[in-house]
Amino acid sequence: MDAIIISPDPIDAPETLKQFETEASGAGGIVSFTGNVRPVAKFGPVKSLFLQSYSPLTENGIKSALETAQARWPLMGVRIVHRIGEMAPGETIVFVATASAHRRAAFEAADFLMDYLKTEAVFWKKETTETEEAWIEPRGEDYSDANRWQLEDAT
Amino acid sequence: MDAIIISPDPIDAPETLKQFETEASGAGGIVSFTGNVRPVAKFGPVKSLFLQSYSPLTENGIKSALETAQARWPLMGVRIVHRIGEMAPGETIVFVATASAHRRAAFEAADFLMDYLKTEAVFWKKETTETEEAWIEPRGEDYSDANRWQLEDAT
Amino acid sequence: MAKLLYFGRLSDITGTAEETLSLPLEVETAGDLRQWLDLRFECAGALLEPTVRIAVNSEIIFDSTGLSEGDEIAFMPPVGGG
Amino acid sequence: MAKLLYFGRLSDITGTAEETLSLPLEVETAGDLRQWLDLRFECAGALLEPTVRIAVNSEIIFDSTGLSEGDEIAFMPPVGGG
Repeated sequence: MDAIIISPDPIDAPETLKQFETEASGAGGIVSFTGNVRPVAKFGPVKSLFLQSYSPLTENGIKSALETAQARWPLMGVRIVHRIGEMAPGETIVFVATASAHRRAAFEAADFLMDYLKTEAVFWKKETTETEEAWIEPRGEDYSDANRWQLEDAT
Repeated sequence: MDAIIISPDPIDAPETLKQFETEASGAGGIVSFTGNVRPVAKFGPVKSLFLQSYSPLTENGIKSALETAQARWPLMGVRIVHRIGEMAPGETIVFVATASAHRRAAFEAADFLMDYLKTEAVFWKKETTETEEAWIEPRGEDYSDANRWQLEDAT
Repeated sequence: MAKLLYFGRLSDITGTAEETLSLPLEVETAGDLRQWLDLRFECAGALLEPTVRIAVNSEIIFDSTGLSEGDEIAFMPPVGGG
Repeated sequence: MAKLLYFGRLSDITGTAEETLSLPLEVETAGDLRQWLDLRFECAGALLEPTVRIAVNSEIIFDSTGLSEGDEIAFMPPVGGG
């Protein structure tokens, strides 16, 4: 299975974890993050979420973030699966898994990759509720989360 | 499914994640940690790992850590599964999953619970290699990881 | 002819996600194109925001970068997935 | 009679994980029991290490805590799972 998958196909997070654990057998620790479409937005129940990407910028950026993570932490495996197109509440948008002999490395790398995906990965997303369609951009919190890794680089 | 399971039964991490995701549907973010028996120790290939617990101290301590996590982070669900008894290399010792509307809360709570399990949970573990049996106690690194949460409490 | 792409909320403003056109003579740089399109679509500055980045042939570029016929030029508001 | 439990590496030292015995008259506190057992098993101080905690009836206690017949007394070296 490829380390990076960007596709309109539904994501089965437990199944993807299963495949990843098989490939990363021998790793002491495996961390996974599953991000699902939220059921309720600011303006009421969510009807759908649309994710737009721009190939090959999207793929190239994620590949570069993956290489940064591999250079920074001793990883035995990384998996990034990101869905694009139209999806329903509760469905999985993103799945990230990291494997390492070191627990902290697996946690930090997964955390770092999610911060990248939330604030720098080349995607745009539009949330549709009963009353409106709204393009969602990262919140201040997402940017400050992502900045944690840059501050550490400087020290 | 109970939030805390301590049992000699094998752990199926992906299957446990699947059940947890079903129960925690509606959570925007789900983090999981899977800890496996390492295949190679300091003194060569591992033959087996033995995990000893002391009921009800083990259960009470984990329950208390879970309550601490729930008080500290806005969690929609927590699952802690820890195996005891004899197990083989590659088999899963521990599985922790957290669900939250907030990505950082899910990451931090899972990280916190793993630090607790590694350094404070009432377990003892013995690793058997070709040449010897050794009881494994937490490393300095494990204690310093766990102390991160106490330092934050003080600030 | 150049291919223009408008991503995210910009396509709501321009009314199209993609168009092909001949670059006007007075448009030499990416910055010139921003200005020209912002007037054309009556965007009131939406295309001029510094958070809107421009990619030419899949590379993020500066406003001072020159444009050529045949370029694929993408206007990208703040990104974010997950 | 009291039930004594030796966990983790301590059972290798004592040669048993569990035993039942009458507490000697001179053993009044948990600290007394540590001393008495350390001599009895010729542990050279292994039971006296401050990292070895004692639990009585499933509660971690201080060395100054008094012991009674019927107690379940556990000697616990540093713990850690995962």
